[in-house]
Amino acid sequence: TPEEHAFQARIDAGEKIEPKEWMPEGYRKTLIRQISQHAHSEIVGQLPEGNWITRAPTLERKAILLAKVQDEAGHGLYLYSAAETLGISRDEMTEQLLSGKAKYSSIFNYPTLTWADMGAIGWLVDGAAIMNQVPLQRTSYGPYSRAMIRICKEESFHQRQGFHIMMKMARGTDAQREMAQDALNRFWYPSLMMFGPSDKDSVHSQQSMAWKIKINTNDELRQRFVNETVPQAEFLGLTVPDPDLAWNEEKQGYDFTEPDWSEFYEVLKGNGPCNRERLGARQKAWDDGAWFRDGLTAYAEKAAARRAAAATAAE
Amino acid sequence: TPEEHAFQARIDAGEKIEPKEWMPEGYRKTLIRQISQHAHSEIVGQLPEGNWITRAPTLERKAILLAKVQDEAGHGLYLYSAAETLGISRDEMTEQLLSGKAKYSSIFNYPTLTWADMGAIGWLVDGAAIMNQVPLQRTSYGPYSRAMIRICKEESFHQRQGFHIMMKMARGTDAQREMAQDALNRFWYPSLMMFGPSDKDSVHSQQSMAWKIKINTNDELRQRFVNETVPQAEFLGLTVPDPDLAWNEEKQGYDFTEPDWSEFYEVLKGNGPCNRERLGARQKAWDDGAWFRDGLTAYAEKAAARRAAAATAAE
Amino acid sequence: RAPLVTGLCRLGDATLILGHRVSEWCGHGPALEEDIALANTALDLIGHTQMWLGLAAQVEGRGRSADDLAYHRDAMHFRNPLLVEVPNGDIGRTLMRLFLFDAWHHALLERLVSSSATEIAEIAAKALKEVHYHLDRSSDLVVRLGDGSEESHARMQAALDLLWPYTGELCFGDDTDAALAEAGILPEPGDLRSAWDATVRETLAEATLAVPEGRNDVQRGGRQGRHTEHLGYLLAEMQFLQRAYPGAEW
Amino acid sequence: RAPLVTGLCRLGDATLILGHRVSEWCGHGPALEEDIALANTALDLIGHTQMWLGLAAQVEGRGRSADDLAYHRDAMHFRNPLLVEVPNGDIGRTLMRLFLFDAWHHALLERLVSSSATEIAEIAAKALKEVHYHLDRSSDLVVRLGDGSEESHARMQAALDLLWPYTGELCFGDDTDAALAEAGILPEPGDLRSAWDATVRETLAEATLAVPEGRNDVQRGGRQGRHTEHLGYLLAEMQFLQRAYPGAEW
Repeated sequence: TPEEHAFQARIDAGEKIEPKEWMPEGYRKTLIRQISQHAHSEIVGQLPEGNWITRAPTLERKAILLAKVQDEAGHGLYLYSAAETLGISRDEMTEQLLSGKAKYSSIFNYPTLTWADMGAIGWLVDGAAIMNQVPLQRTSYGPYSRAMIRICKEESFHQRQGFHIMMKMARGTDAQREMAQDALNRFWYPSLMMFGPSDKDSVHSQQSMAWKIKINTNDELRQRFVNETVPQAEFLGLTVPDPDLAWNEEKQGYDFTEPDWSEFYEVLKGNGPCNRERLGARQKAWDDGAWFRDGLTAYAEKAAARRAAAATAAE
Repeated sequence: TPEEHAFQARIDAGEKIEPKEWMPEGYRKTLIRQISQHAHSEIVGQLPEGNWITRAPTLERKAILLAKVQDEAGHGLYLYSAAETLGISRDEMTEQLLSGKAKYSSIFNYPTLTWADMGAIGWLVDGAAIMNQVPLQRTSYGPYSRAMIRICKEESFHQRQGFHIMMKMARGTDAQREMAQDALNRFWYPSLMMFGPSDKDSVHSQQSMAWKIKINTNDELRQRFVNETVPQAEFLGLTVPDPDLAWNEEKQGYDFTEPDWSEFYEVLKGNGPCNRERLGARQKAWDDGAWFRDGLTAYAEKAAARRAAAATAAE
Repeated sequence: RAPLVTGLCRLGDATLILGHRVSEWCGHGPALEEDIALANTALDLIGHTQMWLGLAAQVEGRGRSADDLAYHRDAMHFRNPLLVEVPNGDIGRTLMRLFLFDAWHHALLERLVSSSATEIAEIAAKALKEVHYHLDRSSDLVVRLGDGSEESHARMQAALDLLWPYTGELCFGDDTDAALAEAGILPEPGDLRSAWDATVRETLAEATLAVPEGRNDVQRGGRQGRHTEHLGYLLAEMQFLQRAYPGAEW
Repeated sequence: RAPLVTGLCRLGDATLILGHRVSEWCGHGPALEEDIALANTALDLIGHTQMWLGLAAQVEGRGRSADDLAYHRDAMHFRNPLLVEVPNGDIGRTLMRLFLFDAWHHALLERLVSSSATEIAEIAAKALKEVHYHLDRSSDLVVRLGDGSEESHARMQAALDLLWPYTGELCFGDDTDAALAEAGILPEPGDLRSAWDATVRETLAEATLAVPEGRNDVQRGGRQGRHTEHLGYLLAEMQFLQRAYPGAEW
């Protein structure tokens, strides 16, 4: 249609699309799916790290971790707000998360088992997230792009903190080094999975790239992540758990083993180590919080009625 | 009445009263109150020690403590059974406990704060309990007397184990010695309270002694306890928290400071440190267990119906 | 010096244990805004802990750090009031506890800014701004939930009834307090009672909640090291890494 | 020798962690008889732990004791299957877990009594008598509650559904298992599957409970040291005193 052509032309020209403007239904739907999935990931992503807040080993580490988890809740809030501009409410999105209709990043279905995992999540998981998000600062949808700019700034801060934890562990006692290596072993492949299946198996990609909802292919980003991360692991003195990892002079990048995609699909199906715990925790928070939300609503209604009555009386 | 005289004569002659035999209503009621209170104390008494089972410092200590708490549940069972012979059901007694109508020993409203408390409870609390219970082996009511004989044997075993923990702590590291002294400080006066208010303030005593439901006065037993316990504390190198404690040559016993009876009555009123937790835990166990008990009953009924049907079919 | 160390530990332990309890909510709050606010409160309280226990360690002069005090003392040596170690319960109890604590915390810090000890006055000045916001927020929520739905009212009243016996300890002084008050370093706890009372009664009235009738000083001892059975479990969790890996750096 | 130490730790860690979970019920059971029976089960399991970890320590030959292994290893070095570390849940889940474990435990011990290692055979002989009773008891309760009231049936089915994905690990072997089986010391886990399956299916049928349809080997890794998030909390509690007071005797 002519509208669609005009829309695509604006995107091609690098213009930002804003909430009230016309957009194809597919664009809207794809964005809602993508932004809400990202928002849900921030929310569910609080849980694996939240698991260590009460056990953080120093007051400073506890404060840093608290601040980080708080930031994640904040990112969730920006992203839900961005999605809301597309005509879906936060409660609807929450229901989609809890019913399993909407997804969140599979990485959060893996457990955090030692303090080194706080390092690995910052270093690898936030690192992979940033790799995904940096290009999205240039995404075509205005509110999403602005949320991404804000989020990327904080994420790179988190990543540095994670790397710092990893460094302390990798250069600490034998037990700490063992934990650091174990964390890398457990988080390496799930981090590679964060970029999604290989381009050839990925749905939605073509159209999303045309709309600048997606900027790079999954495989491009994954390769970029490996290229950046491997030297960091070497710097830490840790071994990436991939015997076939090797520098490829020709492509100026590492050859590496693909993650086990059957595991990826199992986790997606709900059979990951912590799917039940994660969704269960969010469901419980939602259910237990019902009276709280209802109470605030009841108060707001009473207060409005009282104000109205006072206004009438004053007339 | 002549019946009452004959009854009293049997008691005076040292005969045991058995369940189906005639007894005055007051005798029955007083026994029910006393035995069920004792049973409840065994049940609630599992909680302060149960609090340290998961944190017992060695496998052997864990096993000993488990066995002890199991014994307490067993004592509760004997005692409920003895009370049931007097025409009250275990469920009725449980309801009286949960409604606050029936009491349990106030000592269990104090918290267990360190591992040394496992020693102090065995040494002091079980010690005081034995002091109360040994004479009750000669009580006039047969089932009660027999339960007491069985219980006393196990209790003195528990007391020795408690003393042994105390000895390990008192002769251990500085930190352990500090915990041991602190435990004695906290449990000394509550243990003295276990014998009940001074004779002059004690209700029911005269008649109970005539009926041989009570054998010694509260003050006699308390004095006996102090006389036995003070040398044990000295042996442990611990200080009884009573600056006025002194050997009285004339009475061949220690002069000691009475416990603060206002505290005793406060705890009895429900204002002890753990009253709410203790009754709350029992209430929760009872409520949460309802479906379990109902399920077993439903099965028993079905099984009986099936047996009946099979019997009919076989005819 | 020993009374001052105790006095500072009483402050730092209170914020540490309360911060721990609040942080247990991370990711489990009833609304996203609440998750953020609770994490923020916990963060502030841990920040205060670093300052109070840091100063305690410095005054003690035995080469210990704030972390040493937080992670290497057992329950017997903690000096927080019992109120802060009670389990969270539902979000209503959590918020009611925060309010009852904040009302005291605010009154205390308002006095501490003019402590004769300048380090204390400086810490108090930093903390007061945050705690002013804490009190604003918790009292506002107590009012809105107390005067909200039937259920929210009932839950807030139940929370208040349950916590009430622990509140008296906040304003209950002992010899250490008297010595520190004498020196103008910390206020006499009893002197905070009227301010606490005024804040609490005013807010509860607006919240349509009834002030419980029973004594409010029944449950105490934490400031002298006699705690509830809950603290040991809390510390076992909090201190695990420091205890399991002595000497490691993190 | 290393595989044998691992194999023995797998046994001892399983009974230790399950014993810990069961002991959490002390004083909180749904009926007095149940309190007694659960304490008794926990006691038996701790007894087995003393024997298995005692032997592991002896074989290891590094001067450690059973207590050292129980109290001074962190989660990563525990080798219990995940099934035993899952939180208790209600009494239905607790009993269902015991049953699913007992069915395996019994099949295992029946094989172990003829282990080529005499110490293992001796321990197994002692434990078998107790575990025979455990299985009798837990299967009986699963039947009675499964075929009891509507609610007890629903709860037992929910417990089974929740625990099912953890059961496959019990019979899932790795290289260590293969080496030990080769030497006739411990059976190949897979060889226990048919006995486990028979017991479980028969009992569940009698209990009118449906065998879940999904895979039962989804949740595993504990026997290789990859645990759930629950184990760390359990150990923080269990090991607190040993960690906080190193070198003390109790």
